[in-house]
Amino acid sequence: MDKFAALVLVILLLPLAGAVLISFAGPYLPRVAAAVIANGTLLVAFLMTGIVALTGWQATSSGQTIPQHFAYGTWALIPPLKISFGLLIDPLALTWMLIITGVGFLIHLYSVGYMASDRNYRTFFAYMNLFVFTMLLLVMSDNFLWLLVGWGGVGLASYLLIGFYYDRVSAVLAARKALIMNVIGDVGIMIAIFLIYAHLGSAAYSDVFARVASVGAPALTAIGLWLLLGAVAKSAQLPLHTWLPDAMEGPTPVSALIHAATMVTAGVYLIARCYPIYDHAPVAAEVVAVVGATSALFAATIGCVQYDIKRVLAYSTMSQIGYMMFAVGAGAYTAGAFHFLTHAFFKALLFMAAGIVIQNLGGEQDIRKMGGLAGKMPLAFWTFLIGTVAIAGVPPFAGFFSKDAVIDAAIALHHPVLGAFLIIAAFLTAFYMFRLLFLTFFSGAYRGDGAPHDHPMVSMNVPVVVLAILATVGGFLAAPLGAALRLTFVGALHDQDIATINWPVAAGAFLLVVAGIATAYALYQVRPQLRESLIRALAGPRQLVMNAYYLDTVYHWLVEVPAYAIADAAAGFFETFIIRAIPLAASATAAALGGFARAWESGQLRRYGLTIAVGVVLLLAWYVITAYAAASQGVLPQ
Amino acid sequence: MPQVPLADYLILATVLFVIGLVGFLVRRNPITMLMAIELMWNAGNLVFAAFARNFGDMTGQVFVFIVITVAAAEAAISLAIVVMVFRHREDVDVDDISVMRG
Amino acid sequence: MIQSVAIDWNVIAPVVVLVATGLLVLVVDLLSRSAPRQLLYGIGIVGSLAAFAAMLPLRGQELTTFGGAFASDSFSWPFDVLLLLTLTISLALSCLGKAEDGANPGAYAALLIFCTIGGLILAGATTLIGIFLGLEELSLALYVLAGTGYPRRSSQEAALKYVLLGSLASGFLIFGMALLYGSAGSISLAAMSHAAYAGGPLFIGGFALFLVGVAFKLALAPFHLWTPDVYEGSPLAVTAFMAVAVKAAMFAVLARFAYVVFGHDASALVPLWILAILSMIVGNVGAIRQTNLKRLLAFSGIAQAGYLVLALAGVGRGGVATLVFYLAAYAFMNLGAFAVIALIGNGDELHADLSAYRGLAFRRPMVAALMMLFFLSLAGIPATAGFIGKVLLLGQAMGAGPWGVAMAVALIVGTLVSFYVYFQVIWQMFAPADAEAVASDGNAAVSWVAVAAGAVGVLLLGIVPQLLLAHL
Amino acid sequence: MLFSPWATVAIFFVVAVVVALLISAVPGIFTSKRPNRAKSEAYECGVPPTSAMIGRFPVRFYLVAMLFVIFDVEAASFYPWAVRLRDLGAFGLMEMVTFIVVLGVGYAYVWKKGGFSWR
Repeated sequence: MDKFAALVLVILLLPLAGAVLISFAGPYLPRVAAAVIANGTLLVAFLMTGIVALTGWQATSSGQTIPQHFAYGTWALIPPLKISFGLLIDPLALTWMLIITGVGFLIHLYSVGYMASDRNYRTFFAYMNLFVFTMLLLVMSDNFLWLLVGWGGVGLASYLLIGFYYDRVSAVLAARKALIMNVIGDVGIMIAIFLIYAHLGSAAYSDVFARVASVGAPALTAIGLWLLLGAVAKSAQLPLHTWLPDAMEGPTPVSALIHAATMVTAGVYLIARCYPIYDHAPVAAEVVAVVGATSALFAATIGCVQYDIKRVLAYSTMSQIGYMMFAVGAGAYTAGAFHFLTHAFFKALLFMAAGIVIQNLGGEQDIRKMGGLAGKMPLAFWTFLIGTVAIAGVPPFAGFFSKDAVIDAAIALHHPVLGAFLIIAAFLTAFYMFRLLFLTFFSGAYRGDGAPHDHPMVSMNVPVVVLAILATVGGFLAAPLGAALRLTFVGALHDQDIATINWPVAAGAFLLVVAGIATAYALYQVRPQLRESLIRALAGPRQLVMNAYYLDTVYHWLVEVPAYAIADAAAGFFETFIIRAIPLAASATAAALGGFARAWESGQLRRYGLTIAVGVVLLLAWYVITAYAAASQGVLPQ
Repeated sequence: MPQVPLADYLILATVLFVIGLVGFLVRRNPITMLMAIELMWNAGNLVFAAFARNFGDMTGQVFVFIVITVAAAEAAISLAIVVMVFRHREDVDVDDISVMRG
Repeated sequence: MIQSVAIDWNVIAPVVVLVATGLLVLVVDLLSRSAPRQLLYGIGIVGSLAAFAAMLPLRGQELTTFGGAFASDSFSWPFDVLLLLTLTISLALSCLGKAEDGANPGAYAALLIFCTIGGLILAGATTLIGIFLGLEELSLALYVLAGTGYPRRSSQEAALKYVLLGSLASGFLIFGMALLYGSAGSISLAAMSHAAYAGGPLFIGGFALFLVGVAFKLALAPFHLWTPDVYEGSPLAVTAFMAVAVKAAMFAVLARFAYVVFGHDASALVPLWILAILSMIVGNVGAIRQTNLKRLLAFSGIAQAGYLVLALAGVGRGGVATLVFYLAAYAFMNLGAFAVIALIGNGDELHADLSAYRGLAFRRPMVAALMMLFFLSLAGIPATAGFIGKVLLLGQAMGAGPWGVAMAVALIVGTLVSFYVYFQVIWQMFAPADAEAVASDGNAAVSWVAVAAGAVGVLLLGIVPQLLLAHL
Repeated sequence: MLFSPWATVAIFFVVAVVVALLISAVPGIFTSKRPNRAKSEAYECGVPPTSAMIGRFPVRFYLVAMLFVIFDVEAASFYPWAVRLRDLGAFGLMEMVTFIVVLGVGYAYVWKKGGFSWR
């Protein structure tokens, strides 16, 4: 194993080592040690990832090629299935790795302060490190099987962390919901892998993508759609998105890391990674684009009427991931990855700033009980403002460039309807984000009960400031990122350049953004009466949107109720006559056989001998009878 | 001297073998059972010897020699175990040896 | 007329080392008035490791000696390693305070070593004489060892049953070998393959009786009846040895026989497949209501022997790899489980009773976790060696025609039944403890080493099977 | 068909088993069983028996017999070796020395452990 391969492996294993160390040595360590281990492993992993990325960058810009693929040998060879373990460190994986380790480190740092008074402090860091490990495995793997391991692993970590406050019923229910939805997706991926293996004979990316052209479009479409099921569940896209708002029951750093910056973008990564499949399966790709754009618009409308600060951010996450999904579905893979990058900056920033607000208000999350906090929490306000303008798409902040790249792609690739969805969603995004900003930090005096207080904590403030800077300047990473990703998306049919801006489109979108901001300003700052009358006039539709289009209710009636009805019927009939009868019969049979086996085992030596003798006679009889049978067919040997 | 046909040896050996087996099954004294087992082993020896003579090959006889040696060791060990087991018992009946069952 | 017998000492070096070790143990026991038994067993362990060292240069080589009667090849090598591993762990477990050795440690250790020598001879034997000698050396020593717990009545009984039934089975074996010799005109397995090709009553009858002898030692139903009684009665360390070493050695014989003699046509092996299916049923079902762990593991061993036969279904190199892999997995999980029994009671036989495990998870969480690991592996739960082994076995059987499929089905059904058995043990460990629970505070380092070896083996083979598979 | 080797072998086995069973059973069938008290008593040279017939094993005799059997049969290995000693040469000598050493250690062990003492 050369130096580079070892380095890459260490990046992957460091967070795991941290998790294991905290888990097993945790009880014997001081609390601070857990934090140091968790943060230390991530910081080192990030720095090493940076080294890898820079080395790759230098080598590439000086015209050399460096290895991207590292094989570590065969994990299992169960003929004909061969599972090797290897890592694929290409620019696409590196983009994700940098965010996972970098933003992950900042959020770990933030957690040191945010979780300071939690009694399960060490557990929290162990889970967080476990998450980082599984997420890294997901993006670094060089084949679908290890991707699936990571995919399941992040689901597990997410489940553990959403239910972190396990004494709250709502948290446990939310965790369960997330797990169930994610497992639906896992099954989709599994089926996709089975299909891939059946049609392409391997699970390694290199083999699969090389052979894609030899497989018919129908098979590829099926594979693409099953993969999409996994992506939709993991990335909270329509129609499997309902777990994400509930997942906000988890601690805020968890929301920032898992449910904003990294895990929920795994679906985007998956589809970008499988670009050869989608390029050859236009139908599946089109479905991805439709799902993405629809989710973007759908979530944006819901975001306009929510009152829980984290739920608004959750819906905005879903909406933004909708943009990315659309981009990768339309074929503009680089634009999708670019939006992932900037989104990780500003959405993590927003969550962490919101976390400061929530903590300073003693856990209050309802924006109706906030207001006028701008002066009381200046740092939270300013950083939240930066995040807001970034996500809204105000130049020159990060979101402007990436969102523009996606909308440009929609137009360039002739998706008029979906493009319109995205543009409307952009307007709504500006509106609801500024609504959130105004309601939280302005709109008159503070409306809450307890007095707001500002506890500045260095470990929380530093990451927020760093992310604020990144959210400000992140848009200028377009050129290097585009150049790097060109190495991954070799031969992609529709990939778009992200560095050039289509100025008329950008200007139009910007106008809409301004309009959105203005509307929010009008309704929430200047004319609250207008808002009241608007609410009265649109009470019906508002109710619909506030309840997230009653999708949870629909699922309740469509899935839960029939399921329970079937279960009840089963309990009535099957349970009595079949389910209970089968084990009874089985146990009776087993007991009878067991009784026989035990009776046989009489302890009487001579009976044992007799059994042997009978066995011998039967054995000989078998041979004689089969020999005669063979002889009567004239194939007697000899 | 007329040669005894191979088949006769085999029949004799088989008869000895089955007598040994039946003896093992019907006797309850472990010593007698051991004797029955010796009979079975020696039936095998007889077959070896008969074939060795038939083939004019020494290996069969060597095998017999080795079996006899092993049989001696086996007999000694069996006797020792039987003695150990029945040291503190009134009678010698294997049917009474069944603490463990089931 | 007498050809000079050329002996390649390298080939038999491991055997020679073990013989010397056995004699050394006896001599040390003789000369010192009161040598602590740990010293004698320590000598045995060192000798076992030395024998392993002597085997290292043989790895990957195909050598024979004694005019081709004894081989050290890539086939026998892994079986030899397993045998030495088992010897080492059994000797280690015998060091425990309450371990039984018949108050005669020198003879006890020597007999264990001689048993292992018998196993090594079996693994390398290419003629009937080698098989017979190895088998008898293994068995004769084991008959005595089974009785070394003789103050206990059950140990006496175990020895008596084992020696009488074992000799009876040997009688069949000898008669079968005689007929095989008659059919082939030679005692070498290679010559036998011609006889097998020709078929014929002599060969088939001989093979049937030979199979009886082998199946008896392997505890394949219906020749298994001695197993639970003997396992229960023998001292703990001996039971552990018996469970693993005898299976390893006998499967080496059976596999070599199957490959050399039936390499071209395995149709004569059909009764073996039937015995395997029967064993899986009897073993798993018989274990259901056992309350003694040694007895339970005996029934489990019967079922596992049935599983192992699957590896021989279908002909090909993959079969031996599968066989060795599952045997290694079996060795690790069984030795681990026996080591846990020895650990908590310091070698005391009382702790083979299931009631000693009630509430263990609360009293000794680490020990209970490891015991659970071994039983999960026996049940074949993923991430353990038992799972990968079963997957390999299924793969082997599925490609072996209708009988292979039948065996695969039996394996799956048997595994399902065994879940009940194994999870009952796990359940016991988590049940609230009785007030009069047997003290389970044994903590000897040597048993921890054995437990750890088992646990590491089970996990490594379960998570990174290629570590072993790559070398098979 | 009837005279295929398999038929021969089947007949062969049947004959063997039947003959064996007959031989085993004949004494049981043809003996006259008229037990009386005097017959079932232990024979103590006409003197009425003083204790139960089935008593302790004379363990010592077995012990000696076992040791005799072992060493007797091992000694039998000397004969073929002695016949061929000249051909075997130094190798044969070494082999026998090894054999005797192994036996000797066992012998010494039995001696030391009191196997030969007439307890």
